[in-house]
Amino acid sequence: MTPVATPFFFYFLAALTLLSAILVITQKNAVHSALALILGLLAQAGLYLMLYAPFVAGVQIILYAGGIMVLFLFVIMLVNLERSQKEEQFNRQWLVGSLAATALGGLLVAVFIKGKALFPTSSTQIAEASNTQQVGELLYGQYMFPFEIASLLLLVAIIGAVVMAKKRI
Amino acid sequence: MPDSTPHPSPLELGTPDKTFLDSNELILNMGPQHPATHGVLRVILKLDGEKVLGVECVIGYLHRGVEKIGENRTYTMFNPYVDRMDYVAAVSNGLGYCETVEKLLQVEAPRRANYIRVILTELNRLASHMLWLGTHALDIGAMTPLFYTFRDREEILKIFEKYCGARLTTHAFRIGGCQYETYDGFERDVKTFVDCVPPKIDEYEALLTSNRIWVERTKNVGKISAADCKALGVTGPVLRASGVKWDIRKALPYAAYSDFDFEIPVGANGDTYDRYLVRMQEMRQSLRIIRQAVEGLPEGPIMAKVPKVMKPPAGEVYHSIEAPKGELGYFIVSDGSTQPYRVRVRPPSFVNLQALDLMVRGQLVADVIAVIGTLDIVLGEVDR
Amino acid sequence: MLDYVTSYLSSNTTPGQAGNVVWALIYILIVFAGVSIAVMAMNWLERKALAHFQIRLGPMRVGPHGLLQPIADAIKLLTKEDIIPENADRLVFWIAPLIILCASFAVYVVIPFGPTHAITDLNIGILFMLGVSSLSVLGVVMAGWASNSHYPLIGSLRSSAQMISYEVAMGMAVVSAILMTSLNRSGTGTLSMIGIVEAQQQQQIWYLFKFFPLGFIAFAIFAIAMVAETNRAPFDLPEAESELTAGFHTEYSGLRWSLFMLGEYAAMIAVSSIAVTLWLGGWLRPFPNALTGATWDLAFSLLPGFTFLVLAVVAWVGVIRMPKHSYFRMQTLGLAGFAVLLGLIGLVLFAPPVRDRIQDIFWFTAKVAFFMYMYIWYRATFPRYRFDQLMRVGWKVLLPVSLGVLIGTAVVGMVL
Amino acid sequence: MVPITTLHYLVVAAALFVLGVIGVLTRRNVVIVLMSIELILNAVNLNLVAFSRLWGLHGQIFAIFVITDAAAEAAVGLGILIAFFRNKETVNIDEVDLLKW
Repeated sequence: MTPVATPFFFYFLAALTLLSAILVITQKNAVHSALALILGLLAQAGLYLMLYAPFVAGVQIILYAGGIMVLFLFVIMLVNLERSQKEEQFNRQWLVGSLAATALGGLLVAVFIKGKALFPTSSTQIAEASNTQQVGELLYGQYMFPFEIASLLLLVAIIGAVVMAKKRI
Repeated sequence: MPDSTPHPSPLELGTPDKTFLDSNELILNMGPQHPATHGVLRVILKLDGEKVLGVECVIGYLHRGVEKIGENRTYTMFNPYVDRMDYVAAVSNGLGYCETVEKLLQVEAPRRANYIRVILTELNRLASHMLWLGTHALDIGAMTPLFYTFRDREEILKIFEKYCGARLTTHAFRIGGCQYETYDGFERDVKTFVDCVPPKIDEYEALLTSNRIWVERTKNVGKISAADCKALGVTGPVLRASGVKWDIRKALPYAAYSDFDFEIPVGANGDTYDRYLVRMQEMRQSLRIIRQAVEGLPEGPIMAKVPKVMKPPAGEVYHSIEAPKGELGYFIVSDGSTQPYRVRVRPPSFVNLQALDLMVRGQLVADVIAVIGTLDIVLGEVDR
Repeated sequence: MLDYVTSYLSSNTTPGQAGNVVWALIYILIVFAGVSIAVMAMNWLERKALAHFQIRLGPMRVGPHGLLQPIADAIKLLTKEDIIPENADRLVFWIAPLIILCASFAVYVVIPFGPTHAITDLNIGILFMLGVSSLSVLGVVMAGWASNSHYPLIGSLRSSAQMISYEVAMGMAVVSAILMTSLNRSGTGTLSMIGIVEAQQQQQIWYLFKFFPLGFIAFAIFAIAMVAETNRAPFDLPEAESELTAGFHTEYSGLRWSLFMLGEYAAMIAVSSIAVTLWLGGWLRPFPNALTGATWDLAFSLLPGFTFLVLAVVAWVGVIRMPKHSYFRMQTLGLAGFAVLLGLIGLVLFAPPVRDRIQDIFWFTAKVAFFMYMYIWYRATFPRYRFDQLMRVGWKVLLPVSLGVLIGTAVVGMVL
Repeated sequence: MVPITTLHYLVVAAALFVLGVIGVLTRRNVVIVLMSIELILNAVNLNLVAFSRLWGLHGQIFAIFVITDAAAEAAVGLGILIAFFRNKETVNIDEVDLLKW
């Protein structure tokens, strides 16, 4: 299956991602931020699909958009204070912060442009049809140990979250 | 028998001063316009999350001053008013009132009248229980029983309509007997009805009794002990489900109940499921009574001799009957004039409703709805 | 043009696989229109069947036997005033029903109505489906929050908690079915919806019966979880009208409310399609092993047309039983027209080229219709669970059992 | 039209990263700061997946690990946020200046 109109979709999705990212950090209302983030995550899933990574795209949708963001929305609803929308949204060092971050971005782009020659010209052909199988084999073969560590991490996170959030245990 | 358990303190109501997330306690107002409070009952719930810390019932939205009206009408004129209290079981209300005034006048209704009274009252008990079952099941989420019970209740109402012209507020009895002789085919109608209802009751039970979800929703929900029932004056199926074998039809027989052979179903746990079972059994027992009554319906007059203008001797009398919802009592004080000096009604719904707080403490919000359903209250009777 | 059509008719891939944009668009239109019609039909059928369960007649006035009731409802809802509460968050209030609708409709992209009758065949098909359908939680949460009212908020919190909880058990059940697809010579399974059905065809068994009772238990778990996932009775506590009035869409009215309903019914059909694809052999006809041979093939291929003829006869009986009164003339004519239409469709379905092409769609639809009927049946029969009981069922019963089934399937698959 | 190469994706990822950093550095609402962290993680993911196109699937595996990590981070972070909110009734990150209360 060859993707159709690759440049169009790339620019479209990239623009969507960046636009929603800008909305995330500028919205006053946290729920609107979260919605923008969801849109961005979905657009990013589209980018993953264009990069022949359907499994990651699926995981992105299920875990990020369907799981983590619901958690975010829950918490926003619990802690949504009218007050927090009225007060100052950006802290005092916002200008310095943005400048520093932009500088970092400039640095990154400079590195990319400088090191463009180092990039391999030909991309390895990844068989899309067997992507899931290959990911699975790697995950349960070579990366078995990290995988288990990740599950342990999740367990710790569950316990941690419960301990933190519960009123009385 | 004094109650040994400490009684719950009244609710201290007030808005929590902390915000939503932090508040341990949340005050939620349910009703008076709520689909599950069976009328205009307002329940103020004090919640910890979904757990009920206590409830307070606000009643009186349907108050019409029935008792006060009674003091300003003659004995006969007040008779139709009592039908408007428990409008689901109007016949029982009328029976209680008529018997009380008869007791005051010291007349006895003729045997045939008593039999007709028993038949109609028991039919009314069936109708009331059917309505209870339908709405209770609907509250818990089962839609279908409502339609089945209304289908069968319709047959009872048809008999009422043929007998006295009214379906709901029947005004079926008069002081001293019945005004109407049974219509042609009354016995046949009642017999047919009695024959065809048991399979219908089986049908309801097939839908609910062993339904896992129904059992889970009702078992151990709204438990109340026999001692608490007695302390709060709870009567009727609620009391019997707690294991107390108290039924005025047996204990202090009135009308013609001493002639009939029937049993008093009792429960053991006093939870919502037991109350359900007790009421289902009661429906079957009612059918038994009706069958006996209609088969042994004696000939004779239907009206005792009562004066046209009733002037009962001065004095007071209390008489109670077993209404579908519990003990329905009338306390009438006569000063020898044509109007009662004081009428006081002891409505079973009102008294049973007082147990709500005790029954739902520590349960969940959804259980409050189940318990209100199982108490089988009629707001017309609670507020009078 | 004609060549184009015929070339499509003889193709053996889905439009998405073939990369044919035009056909894909046509397919998308057909599927979405079909789903919308199916939702309307389902609406009518539910009211009608529920009514007959409850000894009522249901809609009878609009059209013969209320056949036009869904259209009347749609017009009513479209022309109703669209009320947005004063303090609602307008943007989120607007978007929420759209999210639910999009989430439930996007699932249809990968549903295989037949080996070639799918918009496309993603190789992460089932993952995509689970992911996209899980997005509707967002819509529910947003709708409840944006209404700025207590009952919708509590309803939406309940609803989302319920959907997330049951998604876990559902996912586990799905994984055990996917494990079964890998039990072939090459040992590679598939996540593609078409691939799953083809695996069942190769293994010559529906996964419902595979490793009995393992497949059956997984199916049962899925069948329970999907009812909870779509917030239908007996798990309809988000909409428990005796407790919460109408749940997360209490404040919605008119068009937006109808979008919620459309989304809900579309989601019901979608999850039923997943169940059919994973366990009931998708588009495969029943008894492919026992009743083989040309005769049986012919008999089964005649069934779709035959079904429509039976429906036509039923409708015609309705025509005959209509009261013979001038007042009912229009109704009678309408019903007669409907019967004739059904009969004509039935006759068209007998034509050999159509017959071969339509068969898989028919079997798929019939299986999904079975689930739809079950939804109605549940609704008529069961009381509603309490919230803590619902959570208990989800986490303490379904999840452990589904894990057990998953392990069991893996072990049995390894041994065999 | 220029064909889309890995570099394009990298630039997008870099921009996303920068936006995330700006969000973390400038916003006062803890929830939005946490969401900005998600943006940063996503930028990393995009980078990993883009590189996996050049050097095989390992990048995708790491992207999955990053997503797992993001889930854990979100859960614990929001748990802390709730505990914090319960005590101070604010979601302002500037006021998170006590180690213990």
